[in-house]
Amino acid sequence: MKYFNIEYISMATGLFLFLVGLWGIISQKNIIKIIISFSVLDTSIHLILVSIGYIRNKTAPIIDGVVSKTDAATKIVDPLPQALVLTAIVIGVGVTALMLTYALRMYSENKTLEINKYKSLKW
Amino acid sequence: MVNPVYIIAVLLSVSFLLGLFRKPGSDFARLAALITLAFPAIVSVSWLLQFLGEPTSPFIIYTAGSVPPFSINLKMGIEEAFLTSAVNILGFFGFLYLYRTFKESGVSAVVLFLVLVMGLNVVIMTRDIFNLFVFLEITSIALIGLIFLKKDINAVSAGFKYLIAVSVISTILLLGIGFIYYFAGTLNIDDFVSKNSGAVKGMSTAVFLVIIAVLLELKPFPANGWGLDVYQSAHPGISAMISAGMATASLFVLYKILPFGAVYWMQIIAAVGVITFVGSNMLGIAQKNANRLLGYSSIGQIGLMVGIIGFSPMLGKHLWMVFFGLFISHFLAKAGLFWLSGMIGKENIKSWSVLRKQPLLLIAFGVFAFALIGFPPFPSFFGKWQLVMDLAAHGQFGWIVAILLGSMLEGVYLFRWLGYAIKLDVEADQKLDLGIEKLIPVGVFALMLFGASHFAIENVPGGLTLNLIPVYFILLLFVLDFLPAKIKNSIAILGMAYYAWLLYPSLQDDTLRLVFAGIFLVGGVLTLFAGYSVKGKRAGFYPFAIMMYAGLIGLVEAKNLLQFFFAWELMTLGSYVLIIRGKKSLVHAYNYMLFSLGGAYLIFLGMALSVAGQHGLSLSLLNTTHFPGWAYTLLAIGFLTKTAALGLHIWLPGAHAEAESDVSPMVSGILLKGGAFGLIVLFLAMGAEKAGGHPLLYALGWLGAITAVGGNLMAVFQEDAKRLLAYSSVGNLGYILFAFAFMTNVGWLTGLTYSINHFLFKTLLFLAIGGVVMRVKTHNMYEMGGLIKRMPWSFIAVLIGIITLAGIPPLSGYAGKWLFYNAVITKGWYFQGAMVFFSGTIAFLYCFKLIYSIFLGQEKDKFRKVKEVPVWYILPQFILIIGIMVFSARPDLVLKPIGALLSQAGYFPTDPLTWENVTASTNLGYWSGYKIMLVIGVMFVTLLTWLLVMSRKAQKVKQFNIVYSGERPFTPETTHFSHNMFAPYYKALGFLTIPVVTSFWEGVNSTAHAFADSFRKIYSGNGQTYIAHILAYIIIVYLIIF
Amino acid sequence: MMYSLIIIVMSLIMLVMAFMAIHHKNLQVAVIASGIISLFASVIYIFLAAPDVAITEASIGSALTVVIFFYVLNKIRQSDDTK
Amino acid sequence: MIRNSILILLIAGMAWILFQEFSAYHGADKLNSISEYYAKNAPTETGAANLVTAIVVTYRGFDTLGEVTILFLTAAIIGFMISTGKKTDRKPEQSNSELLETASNVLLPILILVGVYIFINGHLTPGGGFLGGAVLASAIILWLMSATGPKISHALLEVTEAFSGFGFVILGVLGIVLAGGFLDNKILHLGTFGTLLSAGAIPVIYSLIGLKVGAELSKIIIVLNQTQGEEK
Amino acid sequence: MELLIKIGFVLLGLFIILNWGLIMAGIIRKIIARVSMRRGIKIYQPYINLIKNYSIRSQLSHGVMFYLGPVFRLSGGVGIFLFMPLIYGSEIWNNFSFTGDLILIAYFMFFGMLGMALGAGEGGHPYSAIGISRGLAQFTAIEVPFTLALLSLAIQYKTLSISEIVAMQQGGIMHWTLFTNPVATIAAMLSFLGAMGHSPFNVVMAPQENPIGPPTEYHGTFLGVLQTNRAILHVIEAVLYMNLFFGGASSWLELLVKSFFVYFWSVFVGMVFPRFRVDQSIPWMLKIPMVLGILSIVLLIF
Repeated sequence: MKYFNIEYISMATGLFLFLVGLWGIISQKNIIKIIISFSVLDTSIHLILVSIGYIRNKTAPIIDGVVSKTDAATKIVDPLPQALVLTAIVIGVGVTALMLTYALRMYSENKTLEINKYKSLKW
Repeated sequence: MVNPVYIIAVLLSVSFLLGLFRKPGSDFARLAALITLAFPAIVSVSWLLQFLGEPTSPFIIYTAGSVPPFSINLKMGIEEAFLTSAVNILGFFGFLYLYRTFKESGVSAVVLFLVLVMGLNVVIMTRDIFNLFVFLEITSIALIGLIFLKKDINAVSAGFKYLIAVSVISTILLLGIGFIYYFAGTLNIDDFVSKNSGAVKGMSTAVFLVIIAVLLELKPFPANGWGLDVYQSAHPGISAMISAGMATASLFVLYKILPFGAVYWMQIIAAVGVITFVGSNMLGIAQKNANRLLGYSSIGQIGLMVGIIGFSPMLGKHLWMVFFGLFISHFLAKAGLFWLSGMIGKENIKSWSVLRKQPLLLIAFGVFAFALIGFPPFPSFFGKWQLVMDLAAHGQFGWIVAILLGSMLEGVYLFRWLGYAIKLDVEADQKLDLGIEKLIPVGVFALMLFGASHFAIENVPGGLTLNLIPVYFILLLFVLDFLPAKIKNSIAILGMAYYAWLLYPSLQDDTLRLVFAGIFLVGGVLTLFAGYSVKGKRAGFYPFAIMMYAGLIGLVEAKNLLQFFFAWELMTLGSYVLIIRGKKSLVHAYNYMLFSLGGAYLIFLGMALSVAGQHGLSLSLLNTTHFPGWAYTLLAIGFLTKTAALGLHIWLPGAHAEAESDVSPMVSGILLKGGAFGLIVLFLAMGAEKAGGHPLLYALGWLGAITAVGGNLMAVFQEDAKRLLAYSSVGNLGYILFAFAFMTNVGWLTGLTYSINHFLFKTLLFLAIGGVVMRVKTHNMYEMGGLIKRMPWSFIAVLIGIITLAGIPPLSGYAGKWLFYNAVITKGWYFQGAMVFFSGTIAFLYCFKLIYSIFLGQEKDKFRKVKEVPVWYILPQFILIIGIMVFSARPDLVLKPIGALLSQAGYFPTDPLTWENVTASTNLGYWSGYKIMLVIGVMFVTLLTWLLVMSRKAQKVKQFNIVYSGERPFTPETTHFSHNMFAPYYKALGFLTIPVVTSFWEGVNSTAHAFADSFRKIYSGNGQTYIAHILAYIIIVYLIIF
Repeated sequence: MMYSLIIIVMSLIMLVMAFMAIHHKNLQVAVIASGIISLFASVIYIFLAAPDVAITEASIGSALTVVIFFYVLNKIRQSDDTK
Repeated sequence: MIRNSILILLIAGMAWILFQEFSAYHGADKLNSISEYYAKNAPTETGAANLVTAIVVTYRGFDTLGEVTILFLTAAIIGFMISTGKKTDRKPEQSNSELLETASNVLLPILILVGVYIFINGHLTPGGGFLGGAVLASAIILWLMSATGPKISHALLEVTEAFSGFGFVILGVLGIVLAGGFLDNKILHLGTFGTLLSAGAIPVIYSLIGLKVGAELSKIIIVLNQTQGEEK
Repeated sequence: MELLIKIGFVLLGLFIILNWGLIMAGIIRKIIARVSMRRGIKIYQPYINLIKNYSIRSQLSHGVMFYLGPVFRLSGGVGIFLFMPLIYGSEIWNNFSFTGDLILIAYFMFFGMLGMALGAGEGGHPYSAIGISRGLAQFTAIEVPFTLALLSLAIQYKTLSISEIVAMQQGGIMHWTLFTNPVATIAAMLSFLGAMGHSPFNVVMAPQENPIGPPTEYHGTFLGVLQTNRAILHVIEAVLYMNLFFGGASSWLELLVKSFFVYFWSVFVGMVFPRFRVDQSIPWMLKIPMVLGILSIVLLIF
């Protein structure tokens, strides 16, 4: 039962969350809800990336008592995706904050959070 | 060389430090930023120069003291050097443009701008896909921040839509990158390509996600509403950065990651690009908002470049040349246009007429517009040329059609726009935002287009064969435009005369070409004489007049297809500007341009078909084309747009009639022969005599006959003198087409005689009538009358002109008629021949109307003081009259050598015209122009003497001394029978003049607009819908690929 | 095996929270739900041998994001009040 | 209804694409060549015990630079957008609970200390600059919430923000001058593996990253806190 | 010398034609009068008119073109005469037909019309212009069947030279185009009706509505010139048709007789039919005669 391994489960969860996030973005009318959906989407990507880097039954990529410099290659999980995720998390937070600021700004102009009220530009 | 990483380091550290200068006022910060931005530009340009100087291997920038697959590396090769140069120059001038805006916005925006430029540099240089992701995010976010430079709600909401869309796209990109890493075990682009692990299951989907994300960043049609909104609402200076800068980087990203995908994906990418190009331009035609329209155009152009990247396997080593040509034109022109838009400040494209307050800006607008469409000498012309040629070589004709269709649609709105700018009234309250910091970028970019042209010419295959002397002469005239008109006129005339002298030896033996060269150059000089009567500067006239003539003469000189098409487009461009100078020419010049553009693209397509499967560019490739049917038909229709065959003629009457007095003869008497010469080239290519039975020729023969009747019939019912002459030109070009379609020796002689005649008399008539119109300030013939007393010289000119036109012996018009009959009977095209004859008699009607209504009949009170037209109009007229006389008396001087050429060069050896002294004869009949002239002359003089003797005491009487039922007529107006002169004729045959053709084209026009208008509703303005579009786009492309 | 079960449970909770985040009418609740997703994700990261990611996600992805959300929601409510 | 079904169709389509990936996914049993290289050589090359840190700060330090720039941008944009409104220095009217005030007074120094500790030790233990920065930012939040104590100095924040970023870039450039390339950490001696003062420039860089992240996040929060959501 | 002799004979021929034209006009008008139960004019009345007009002293001119109009007109008539071979087989009576062929004559007809139109136009009288516009309009339609017939002839005889066309019709009445190509002949003769300007195609002159058109503005010598031309032109056009369709003439007598009958045909029809308006005559010409003309070509091709 290979799908019972943790990396499969987390991968599947990530992909599901991805879809749920997308669904939220395209179905919710409220701008804040859209942003929340985006943050779900963001989290899901992190989860997927970490799952990608996971190697069965290996430990964290830190040289310490458990893992020595010499046998690191056989004992640790892939550190690279984790590095990517670190970067992605911070980017995600920046983008989310930016979206929220935009939402705030839009709200202060038009007093509504309905995205389909912002259609003065079209065609 | 400076390590390119310093570009990043300097930009970043300055932007970090600028945060400190928030309080003391931002002047220092702005200045520092501007100076800082010069640094990357200098660095990357110096790299570019080095790579151009000697091809060396790319410079790799390693980071972290490690080597590529493990650490991030950047690359500076020639491509990167070029693109970063572009981006950094754009950055510098873009910043300069926004210099004042930044004062109001504060330091934050300055910082954002610096980071944006930095990000673009890294995106171009990096070789690591995750790094790519990070810096794409940086550029997107910086742009989104900069959108806020305009603080209205539209900008904010557009920014939000953009932000959401970009975030979703980059999430998908990140997903793809993650899986690529999983399957390939690397993030390095070069490493990935060398590992060649595309076959792994799941890999292709991962790669798909990455590529589709990058494609979506490039805003493919129709999943691009978010991009359009930003183009529309952002500060134009920022839109310029998006359109030019961001697109540059994204395009290069696409190019970098392209090797990831399977080869057949190229087709998909090409399709994505071309569909974007066509679709976006299609929707653009219904758009009136300048910035949004520029957005449509940008997206379209970027789509085309995506297409080029998709076509890269077919382009081979030409890829960079093609890309360069189209890219640099888009880059410079679009940035320039957005900047101009910012200076105008109003949204409707009609407001651009304010540019007329600053002629230099108007020129810049023209340069940008022409560069976008792809007119020579701009690089896009060569890019498009080579693209089409290479596609043709691979048999991709569907794509060529699509690309040309897209270009055509782009022309539809760009020329409407340009026309508005040139012609519409300036709104009273409108101001131009002129700051030196705004003018410099626009000017520099316009000039750089010319530099880029130079580069493109050097690199396109066959480009070095182009004769650029006329182009330099045109540029010289641009520079000298500040001089008074008279001096420029002399320069132009001398230039043309000198060129004619230079050219003559090379054409001496080829009489066929010599005739046309003569028409173009001699005619050019003669028509320019009229220009001496213009006072003032006549700004912008001479460069374009010379451009038109340069194009025409280029046609004659052309030895290969590129030269021919180059000349053709040059001619179109010049004549368009000449035509639009007329007071009411807005819509006519627009029609002219659209038909010309359509025609040019058909020619282009025809040429592409001709060279397909063959090598080189020589004109003789037309002879051996593998697709004769299509190629010839397309070329023929293309040339027919210029000769205004019925169905394609609707641009002509207005364009010729509303042009300035001395422009009408240029565009009518001379320009139309360009199309005729094109037909000659085509027909010669069709293999001369053996093609005589070609169904195309048969069709063209009928078309010529119908055009002759239609054009002349329309002319009969005109009240506008110049319009009458214009329709007459339609008819006459019908004759010419008909005659050339014979493909027999005598037929061609007929065609050439008609061509020469039409040149002589139509130039003469338009000069004369133009002069009259200039004096009386109306085109309506019924308002004139009796002007023979005021303008006797003009009257004589018109009289000679119409005698020639009507083909009455002894003048040379008859030569054409006689040859024509012989040709018709030999060929056996009796019914068409009868139609053409019928049209000849109709011509008589309007000839009479023309001369009677203007010069005879009752003189009007208001014109009793008008003077004869200026001597500079009379002079060329009488030179032309001398020409007519000489040609009438001694047609053998011209026709004999041509006939000899036609039969000896192997074109049409059978049934030639035989000459015995001055008498020509065929199997059917004979004709001696010289003797006829002599007989008639002697007889006329004798009879005149007889009458003079008999009525020597004739008494001159006053105007109203006529037998008028015993009364004196009230006013000349009521006594001058002129308006609706041929009413009974209209009753009888007017049904033939119902403007079905005009209605047809209007129908086409309104259908296209209606389609565009309804289809663009998909851009609902709802950001969420745009996301749905993006997802749908991903899914659809996925389903197509897999 | 034990880990797998725990992760499955957490995954299910995350999915429920995701639906809640998207469909719950109260924005505060939705924000908190999204924060919980991040938090649970960071727990999963621990299982996936990614402690660096886990603590960063917990602090930044979860806590800080939620705080920012609340600030903004607060602002929006305030500007409603002042109207 | 039609709209919803179209949207569901879209999600189904995306699900199909994602399923392709999932079905190709099979976990991993061993490191791939690149990560194997990291596992074998990174500790010696960089001197960092935490391989993630080694990658984040050196091998992919350029990414991190970009990421820091994104935060910087975000903060700048938020400042740019919000500050354009009318600034009303709103005094927080609501009185905070005693508990919060006390807690913040106690916690604040501790939080700052913890944050600094985390990013200084980034090359040895999990955490590092991002976490440290976040902790610093949370200290700021706490400070704001308690509304007592000295006002946060904008100047200090800005100087920190500017010079931490600038320092990062300068260290990177020093890498070109003194060592093997941009952002090379070997500009400083690698030191003894596993100790605080080891791994070359990594602790310095990570500290700068931490300061930068902390400053930016704080700035975002301060800006959001300071202004009325209302303009015009 | 040779040329002088030639010119002498040409002038002689012109004199004959002119006289025949005047006499024929008298005869025809007499016939018309008798048919309509009037006494009519004297047969030599045209001579009287001509002499009277030439000798009238008062001469009014509206300008140069007005003055030149009659010259053009007469040149047109005389020119056609000059380019027309008169008698088959005679070098002498071939005039200057060696300079051009049938096409020349067909187009030279415009010369006189144009001059007349311009001269009358400068007169400034609106009715002149009306008449001219009608005349020109009608003329375009009249030319259509004629041209088709000409083409038919050219196909049939493979030449455009009038002399050769006449030559090919020699050898008996059955060789005439009238019999070898009857359809073309009918088409051309219908067109001839229009060319002669008799009813039903005489709205151009329109004696009733336009009593004061060009003939009134032009008076005295001018009118004399015009009348001279009219006399010449009528005969010479009849001669053209005779040459093309009725076997030409091998002697002056034959020429006079044949031209009379050809001309009489138009008078005869004019007696019988009422007048067309211009907008009626044009469609009429473009119906039956044109169809006949096309038919004549079709019959020859297939």
